[in-house]
Amino acid sequence: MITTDLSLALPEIFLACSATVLLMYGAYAGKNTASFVSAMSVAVLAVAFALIFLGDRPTGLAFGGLFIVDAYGDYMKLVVLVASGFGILMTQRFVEREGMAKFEIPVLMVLSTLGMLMMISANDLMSLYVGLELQSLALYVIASIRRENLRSSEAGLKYFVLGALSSGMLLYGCSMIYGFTGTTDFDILGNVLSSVVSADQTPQIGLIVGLVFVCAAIAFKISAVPFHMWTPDVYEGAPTPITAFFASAPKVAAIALFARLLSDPFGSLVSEWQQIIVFVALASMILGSLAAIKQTNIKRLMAYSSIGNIGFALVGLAAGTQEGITGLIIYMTIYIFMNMGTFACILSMRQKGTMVENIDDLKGLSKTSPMMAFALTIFMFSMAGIPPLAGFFAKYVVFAAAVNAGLTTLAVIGILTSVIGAFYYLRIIKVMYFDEPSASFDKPIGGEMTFVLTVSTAFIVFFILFSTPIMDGAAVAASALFVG
Amino acid sequence: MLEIGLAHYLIVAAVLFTLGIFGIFLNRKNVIVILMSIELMLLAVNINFVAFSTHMGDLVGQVFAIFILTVAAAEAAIGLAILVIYFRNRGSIAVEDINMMKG
Amino acid sequence: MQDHILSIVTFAPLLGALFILLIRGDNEEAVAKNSRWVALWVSGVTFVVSLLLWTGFERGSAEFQFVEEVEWMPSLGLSYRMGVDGISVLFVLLSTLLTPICILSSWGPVKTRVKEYMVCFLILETMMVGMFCALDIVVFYIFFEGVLIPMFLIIGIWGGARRVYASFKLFLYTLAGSVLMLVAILAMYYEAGSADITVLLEYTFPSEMQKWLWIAFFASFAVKVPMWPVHTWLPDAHVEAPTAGSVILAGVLLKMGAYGFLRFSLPMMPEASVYFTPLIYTLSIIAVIYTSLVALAQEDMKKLIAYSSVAHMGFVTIGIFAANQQGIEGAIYQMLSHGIVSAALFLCVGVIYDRMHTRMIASYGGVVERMPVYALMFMVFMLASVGLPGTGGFVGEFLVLVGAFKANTWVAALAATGMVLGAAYMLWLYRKVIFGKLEKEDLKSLMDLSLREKAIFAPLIVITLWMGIYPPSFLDVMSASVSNLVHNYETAIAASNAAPMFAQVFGQ
Amino acid sequence: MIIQALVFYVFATISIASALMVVSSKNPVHSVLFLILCFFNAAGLFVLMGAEFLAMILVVVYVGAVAVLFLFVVMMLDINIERARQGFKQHLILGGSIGLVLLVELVLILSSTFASPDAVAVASVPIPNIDDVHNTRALGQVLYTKYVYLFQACGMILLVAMIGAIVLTLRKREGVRKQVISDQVNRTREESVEIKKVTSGSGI
Amino acid sequence: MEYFIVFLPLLGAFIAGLFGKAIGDRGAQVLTTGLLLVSAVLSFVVFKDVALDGNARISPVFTWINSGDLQLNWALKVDTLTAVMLIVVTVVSSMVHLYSIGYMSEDKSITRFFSYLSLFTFFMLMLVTSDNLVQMFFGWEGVGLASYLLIGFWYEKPSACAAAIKAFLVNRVADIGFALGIMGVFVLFGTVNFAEIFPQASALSTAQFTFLGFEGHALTIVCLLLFIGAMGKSAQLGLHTWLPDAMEGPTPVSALIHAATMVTAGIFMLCRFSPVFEYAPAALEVVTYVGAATAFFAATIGLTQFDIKRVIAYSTCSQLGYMFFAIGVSAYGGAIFHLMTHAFFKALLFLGAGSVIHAMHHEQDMRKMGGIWKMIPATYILMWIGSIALAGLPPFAGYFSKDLILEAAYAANTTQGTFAFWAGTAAAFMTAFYSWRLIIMTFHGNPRADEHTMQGVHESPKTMMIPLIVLATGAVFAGWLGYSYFVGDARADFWGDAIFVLAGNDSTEAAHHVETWVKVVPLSAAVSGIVLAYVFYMFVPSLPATFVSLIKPIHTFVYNKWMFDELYDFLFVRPALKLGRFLWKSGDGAVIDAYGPDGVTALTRRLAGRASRLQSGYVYHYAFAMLIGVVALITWYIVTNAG
Repeated sequence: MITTDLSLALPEIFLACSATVLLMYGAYAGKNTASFVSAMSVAVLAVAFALIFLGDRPTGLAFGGLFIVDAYGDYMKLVVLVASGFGILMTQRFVEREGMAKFEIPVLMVLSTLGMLMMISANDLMSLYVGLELQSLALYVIASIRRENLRSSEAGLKYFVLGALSSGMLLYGCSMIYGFTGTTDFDILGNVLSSVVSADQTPQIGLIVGLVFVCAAIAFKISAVPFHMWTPDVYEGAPTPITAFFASAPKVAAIALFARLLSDPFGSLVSEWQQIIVFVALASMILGSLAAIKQTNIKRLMAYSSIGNIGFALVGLAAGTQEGITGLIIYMTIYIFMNMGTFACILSMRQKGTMVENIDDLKGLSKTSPMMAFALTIFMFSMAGIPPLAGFFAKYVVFAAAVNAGLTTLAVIGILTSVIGAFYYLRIIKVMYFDEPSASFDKPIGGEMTFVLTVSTAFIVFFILFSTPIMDGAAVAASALFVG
Repeated sequence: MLEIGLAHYLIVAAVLFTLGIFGIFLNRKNVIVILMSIELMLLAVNINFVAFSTHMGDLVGQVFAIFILTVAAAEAAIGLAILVIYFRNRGSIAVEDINMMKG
Repeated sequence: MQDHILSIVTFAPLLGALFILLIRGDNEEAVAKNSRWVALWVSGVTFVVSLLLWTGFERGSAEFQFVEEVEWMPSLGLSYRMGVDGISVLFVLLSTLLTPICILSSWGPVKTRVKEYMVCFLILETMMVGMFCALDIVVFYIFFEGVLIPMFLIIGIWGGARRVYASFKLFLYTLAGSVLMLVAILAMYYEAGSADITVLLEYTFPSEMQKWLWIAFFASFAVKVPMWPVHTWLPDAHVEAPTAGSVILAGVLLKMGAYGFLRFSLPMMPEASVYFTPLIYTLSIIAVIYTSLVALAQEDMKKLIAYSSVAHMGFVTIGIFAANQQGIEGAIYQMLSHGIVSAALFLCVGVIYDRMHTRMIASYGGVVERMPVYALMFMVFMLASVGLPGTGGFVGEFLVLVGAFKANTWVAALAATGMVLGAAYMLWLYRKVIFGKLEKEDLKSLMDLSLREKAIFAPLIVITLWMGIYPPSFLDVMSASVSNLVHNYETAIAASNAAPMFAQVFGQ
Repeated sequence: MIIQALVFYVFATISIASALMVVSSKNPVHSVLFLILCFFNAAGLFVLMGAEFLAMILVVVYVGAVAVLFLFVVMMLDINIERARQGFKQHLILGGSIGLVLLVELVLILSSTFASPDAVAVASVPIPNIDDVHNTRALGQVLYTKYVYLFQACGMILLVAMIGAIVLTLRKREGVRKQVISDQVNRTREESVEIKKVTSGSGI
Repeated sequence: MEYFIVFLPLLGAFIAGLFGKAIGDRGAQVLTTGLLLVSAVLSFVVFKDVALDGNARISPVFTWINSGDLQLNWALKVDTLTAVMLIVVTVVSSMVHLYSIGYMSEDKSITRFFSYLSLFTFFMLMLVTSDNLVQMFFGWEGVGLASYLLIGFWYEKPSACAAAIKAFLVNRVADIGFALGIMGVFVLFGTVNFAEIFPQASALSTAQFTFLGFEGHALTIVCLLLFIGAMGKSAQLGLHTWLPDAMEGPTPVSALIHAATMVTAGIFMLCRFSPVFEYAPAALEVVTYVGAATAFFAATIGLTQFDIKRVIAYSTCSQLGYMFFAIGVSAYGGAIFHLMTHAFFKALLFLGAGSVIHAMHHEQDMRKMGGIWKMIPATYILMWIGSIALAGLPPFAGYFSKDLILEAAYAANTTQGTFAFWAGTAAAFMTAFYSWRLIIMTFHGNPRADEHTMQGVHESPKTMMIPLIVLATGAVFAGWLGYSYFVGDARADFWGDAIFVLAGNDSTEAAHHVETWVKVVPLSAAVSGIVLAYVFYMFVPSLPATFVSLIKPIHTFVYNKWMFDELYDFLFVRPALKLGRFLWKSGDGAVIDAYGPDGVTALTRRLAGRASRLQSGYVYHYAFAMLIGVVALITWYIVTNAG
C-alpha cells in the first residue's frame, strides 16, 4: 500500500527531498553556492522530468484518494517542469549580474514547482489547497526577492495581499462545497453531483456559489479578468526572469488544476460553470488585448499579453468537451514556449549593463542584433496567431473546440480580440525593424539564454511539421480526464 | 431562535468573512490591518468547516481546518516578512502609498 | 518529379530562403550580392519547374491534378493536400513568374538589408503558391494568412515615409477580415466533417448556415480583393511599399480574395451567393465608378494605379458573381492580365522613381524625350490597363461584361462606364508623365531603360500581347473547371429555389 | 439549551464586534488586540461545537504566535497612526453596498438545506462517538495516517515560510557590533594591551 | 492575298517603330510607303476577284476567344463591302504616306510618324475585314488608338495632347454603346459572327428584350446600341466634339483618319449590319434623324470657322451626316458610294489644305492668308476640284453620290426621309458657301500674312503633289465610274450578300424615279451657295461683317460650335474631376477611413486608455475588482436560478 503510494508520488517526493538537500547544501557549504545550487536545481527538475517521461508510470490514486496520477497530470507536469527548468536556467545569470545571487532562489523555485505538481495531482479539495499554497507562498517570496528594491517589494506585497484574499475565497468556496455535498474528495464529489444531475434535480445554489468562489480563486492564480489586477504590477516589479517564471509554470499548473476540477468532479455541472468560464474568458481576451496597447514597459505588456492568452486558453475550457481540454492543453504547451522565448529575448537585451524594459529601447534591434530580432519577431507573430507559426495552431485548436461546442459568438469575439492583440505585437516588431537604431546592445547573451531561445524558436517554427507528439499527447491526456 | 443550529454558526462566519473583505478594500490606513482582515476571513472559513463537520458528524472538516490554521500561520509569517522589507524601502506601509506601479 | 511537383514549386523558394539565411560574411556587399543571385536563381528555377504544370496540365478535365496527400495533424483531421485545377493553375504560374521579376527589379533599388529582403520575397512566394495549390481548407488558410508576415515586413522595412501606418493598416485590416473566415472554416469543418476542399465542394450546407458562412468568407475576401468600401488599405499600402512589393501586391495578393470567392463562396455556398449577388454587384459597381473617379483626382502615380486596381478588381467580382461561363472565365482572365499589367505599371513607376525619387505626377512631363523605349513600354501597359483589344486587358474585361450582361444589363451598363473613366485617368497619367514638353531641369539627365530593366519588361509585354491575341492558351486551361463550377452552381440553385435579396428590385 | 444559546450569542456578538473593531480602529495596536479578542471568542464557538482541539490550537497558535507576531511587527515598524482618511466615505458607500449584497446573498444561501449525514456516510471519516474517542485523539488518528500526505505538504509549506522569512528579512548590517566568542578567546595579550611607561607628573 | 493586304502595314509599322534607329528615316519612309503601295495594288486584285467576280470569302487566321458558347476567331472576311473599303483605305493611306514623306520631312520623329500611320492602316484594315463584331471592335479601338497617337503626335503641344485624349475618351463613351450592342447581339443571337447572325435576323424580328429595366423590341435596342458606337467614331451630333479638335494632329493624319477612313467606320459598320438594321425600322428612323441633323448642324458651324482645317473638319462631319441618313433610308449602297467619293475629295481637300499650310509656314488661320493663288497654282486648282466635288456639281464625284442620297431620302417617302432631304439640301447650300468662302479667303484678295511668310510661299514638292493628283483623279472620276455598280443597275450583282435591303425599303431604286425638281433643288442650292460666297467675300467684302453683326447672338452661338464643348465641360468633365476629388478626400478620407480603420483604431486606443486606467495601482481597487467579480457572478446565478 504505502509502496504504491510512494511510487506514484515518486517525482514529487524526489523534488521535495532534493529541495531540502539543496537547501542544506546552500546553507552550509559556504559562500557562492548559488550557481551550483541553481545548476543542481535544473538537474533535479530534469530528473523529475525523466521520472515522469521515461518511467513506466503506474496510474491511479494514492494517499487515500488525495493524490491522483494519470496521463493528464503527467502531461501537464512535464510542461510545468520544462517551464520551471527554463525559468531557473534564465534566472541564474540574471541574478548574478544584478548582484543578488542567492541559493534560496532556485530552492524556492523548486519548492514552488513541487507545489505545482501537487496541484496538478490534487484529487481532493484539501490537497488542492495545500498544493496551491505551497506554490503561492514560494512565489510571494521570490516576487519580492530583490528586497532592497521598492518595486520588487511592492510587487511582493500586492501579490501577497491579493493572493491571500483569493485563498480566503477559495477556502470559503471549499467550505461551501463541503457543506453542501459532505465531501472534499473529487471522486465522491463527482458521484454525488452526477447523481444529483441524473436525478434531474437542480443543484443547490449554495454549491454553485461555492464553485464560484473556487473558480474566482483559481482565476486569480491564472490571472483571468476580473481577478487579474495583480498581474501587471507584479510582472513589472518582480525581477525579469522571475516574471518569466510567473508567466509560465504557475499558470500551467493552475489551469491544469482548473480543468481537472471543472471537468472531473464538476463535470456534470458543465452548463453551470460554462457561464463563468465564458464570461471570464471573454473579459480576459478583451481586456488583455486592449490594455496592452497603452503599455510602454515590455514586462507590463507581457503581463497583459498573458492575460489575453489565458483568455484564449479558457475558450478551450469553456467548450467543456474533451476536444476543448485537448485544445487547452495544446494552447498552454505552445504558450509556454512562446512566453519563455520572448522573455529570453527580453533578458538578453541589455544596454550598457542595464536591462532594457521599455519598448522604445528596442529601436533598430534588427540592425544591431539581427538574430535576436528575428527570434523575437517569430515569437510576436506567433503570439499574434499568424500561421504558419505555432501560435496559430494554439488558437486554432481552442477556437475549433469552441465552434464545435456551439460557442460561435465566443469564438468570433475572441478571434476579433486577437486582431487587436496583433496590433501591439506588431508594434514591437515595428520598433525593432522599422525604426532606426538608437543604441547598440551588449553582445554576449549567455549560453543558457541561447539554449532557451533556440529551443523555443525551433519549437514555434517547426511545430507545423512535428506537431504529432504534442497533439497526440494532449489528446491522450485529455481523454484521461473524461474516462470516469 | 434559541435552538442553535448550523445556520447560526454559518451566519456568524459569513459576517466575519464579509468583515474581512471589508477590511481589505475599505482600509486605507496600513497594510497590516489588511493582513489581520485576511486572518479574519480564514477564521470565518474555519468556523464554517467546523460547523459543517460537527453538523454532519464528519471529521474531514476539522482536519481541513487544522491545515488551514497551519498554512495561515505560514502565510502570516511571509506576509509580515514582505511587509517589513517594504517598510524598509518605502518608510511607510500606508495602503495609499503602495502605487508605484500602475497603468 | 511529376508526383511532387506542387510541393517542389511551393517549397523550393522556402529552401532558398533558408539557404540565404545561412549566407554569412563580414562584407555586406558580398552578402547582398550573393543573396540576390541565390534568390534570382531559386525563383527562376522555380518558375521553370512550374512550367511543367503548364505543359503537364491535362486540359479539358475539371478534376484536380498533380494531387498530393500526406497525413498531417491527424488529430485535427487535417492533411497536407495539394492539387490544382484549371482555376488555380494559372495563378500558380503568375506567382512564380512575378517573383523572379520582382527580385530582378529590386536588384539596384534595394540596397539595405538585401539578405532579409530576398528571404521575405522567397517566403512570400512559398505562401502565395501554396495558397493556390492547397486542397485542404486549413492549409489554405495557413498560406493565406502567412502571406501577411513577409508582406508586412516588406512594406514596413523597405517602404516609404508612412510605411508604419500603411503596413499596420494592411496587416490589421486583412487580419480582421480573415479571422472571421477562420471561424467559418471551423464551422464548415464540423458541419461537413472534413477539411478536404474536394469534399467540401460536394457537400451541401444548410441554407441558413450558408449565409453566415458566406458573410464570414466575404469579410475576408472583400478586404483582400479589395472591394469598396474596405479598399482604403490598398492605396496606402501601394504608395508606401517598395516597387517590388507593389508589384506582388497588385499582381498576386489582390487575386487571393477573388480566388477565394471562386473556390469557396460560389461553389460551397451557392444559395447564399445567389442571395448576396445584388450586394456584390452594388459594391463592385460602386468600386468601378467611385474608385475610377478618385483615381482621376490623384497626384501620386502609385496611388492612381492602386485605385485603378480597385476598379479592375470590381470587374473581377462582377464577373465571378455573374456566375456564367463568360463571367467567370472573364474574371479569371482579368485577374491574370491585371496581375501582369498592373505589376508592369508599378514597375514602370518604379523605373522613374529610382531615377528621380518622386512619385508625384506633377514632377514629371516630357519623359518620352529622354526615354523613348520606356515610353513605349509604358504605353503598352497603359493601353492594356485601359482594356484595348489586342491586349490581355480587353479579353478579361470583355468576357466579364458579356457575363454580366447575361446576368443583369444594369450591371453591365454601369460597369461599362469604367471603360471610359479608366481610359480617362490612365491617359491623363500618361500625358502628364510621358508627354508634354520636357521643361524640368532635373528630368533632362534621365537615362533610358537599362538592359536589366528591359529584361524585366520584355516578358511582361510578350505575355500581355499574347494574352490579347491568342487567349485560347489560357482559356483552354480553365474552361473545363469553370464549366464544371457553373454547372454545379446552377444545379445547386435549381435544387434550392434560392432568390437574391431585394429580388423584386434586382430581378432581371 | 438556553445556556448554550446564551453562550453562543455572547461569543458570536463579541467576536463580530471585535472583528468590526479590528477593521475600523485607528490604531493598529488596538486592531491586533481586538483580533486576539475575536480569536478567543471564536475558540469559544469551536468549543460549543465540540471541536476542542481546534479551539485549543486556535488559542495556542493564533493568539500565542500569530497575533503576537503581528503585535511585534506593528510595534517594530513604528507606524504613523495619524493619517487622514480622504475620500473614505464615498468608497464606503459603494464598497459597503457591494459588501452588503455579498453578505445578504451568503446569508440567503446558507439558510438552505445542506448535505444530510446519510450522504456523508459514504463519504469519508465519521466522527467517532465522543465517549469512545475524544476529539483530539480522533484527529490524531487520521492526521498521521490518512492525511499524512497533507501533513508532509504542510511541513513543506512551513519550510517555505521559514526560508522566505529568513531570505527576505535577514540582513547583515554594517556597524553592528556582535560578540564573537572565538575572537575574544583568542585574543592575545600582545595585540590587546600596549604598555606605556608613564613618567609621573609629565602627562601622556 | 488579303493576309498580305492586312498584315503588310503591320509589318511596316512594327519595323519602323521598333527598328527605326536601324533603318533610318529614309528607310522607314520607303518601307512603309512601299508596303502600303503593295497593299493597295493587292486591294485592287482582291476587289476584282471579290466584287466583280463574286468570290466573297472568309479566311480564318486562328482562334481568338473561346469561352463557353462565345466562340470567335481571328478571320478576314472579304466581300464587296470589304473590297470597296480595302481600296479606299489602302489607296488613301498609301497616298497619305507618300504625301507625308514631303510634308513631314522636317519633323524630328519621322519613323514614329510612319509607324503610326501604318499601324493605323493595319487597324483600319482589320476593322473592315473582320468577320465578327469583336474583331471589328478590335479594329475599332485600334484605329481609335492610332488616332489618339497621331493627334497627339506633337506631344509637346498641350493642345495636341488634350485633343488626343478628348478624341479617345469621346470615342470610348460611344464604344460603351458598341460594346453593349455586341453583348446584346451575343445574348440575342448566341453568337457574334456575322455569318451566323444575319440568317437569324428575320426570325428574331419580333423578339423582345429587357435592357436596363425597359422591355423593348430586341433588334431595335441592339441596333441603337451599335449606332451609338457608330455615332462616336463617325462624329455624329452630340459625339462630334472630338473631331474638330483632332485637327491638332499633322494634316496628313487629318486627311487619312479624320476624313477618309476612320470616321467612316461607323458607316461601314451600319452597312455591314444592314441585314439586322433592316428589321429594326425604329432604329433606322433614329439614324436618319441624327444623320440629317448632323449634316445641317455641322454645316452651320462650318460657315463661321476661320481655321482652314476646322472648316474642312466640320464639312466632314456634315458629309458623314449625309451618309447616315442614307443608311437611315436603307440606301446603303448610296452611303458607301458617298463614302468612297468623299474619301477621295475630302482627302484631296485636306492634303491641299496641308499644302497651303506647308506653303504658309504652318499657318492655319484663313484670316492670315489670301492672295496666294498665283504662287501655288497647282494647289489652287486641286483645291477647286475638291471643292466642286464636295459641293456636288456635276460631273464630279460628289454630285453622283450626294444627289443620289438626297433623292433616296426623298424617295423613301417617310417623315424622316423628307426631313433629311430638306436638311440635306440646306446643308448642300451651306457646303457650297463655305467651300468657296474657304477658297476665296485662302487664295484671293489681298495677302494678309506678313512679309516674311509671303516670301516663303512656294509650291510643294513632288511627293506631295503626286498624291494630290491621284486623289483629284479619284475625285473627278470615281462618281462617274462607280455609279452603276454602287447604286445603279449593276448594284444587285455588285453587292451580292454584302448588303441587304428589305424588299419594301429599296429607296435606291425609288431614287431613280423621283420627280425632276428633286434632282434640281440640291444642285441649285449648291450653285446659289457658290454665288453667294462670291458675293460675300469677293465682290462685297464688307458684307460678312455687317451680316454677322445683324445676327450676333446666333453667330456667336454657332461660332462657338453650338456650345457643345462648354456644355460637356460643365456637365461631365468638371463634375467628374470635382467628384473624384471629393470622393477621395471626403469619401475615402473623411468617411471610410475616419469611420473605418482609423476610427476603429482611435476607438480602440480610447478603450485601451480606459482599460489601463482601471489599473490604478491601489491594492484596494484590485481587491474591490475581485469582489465585484465574485458578487456579480453570484448574483447572476441567484437571479437566474431563482427566476
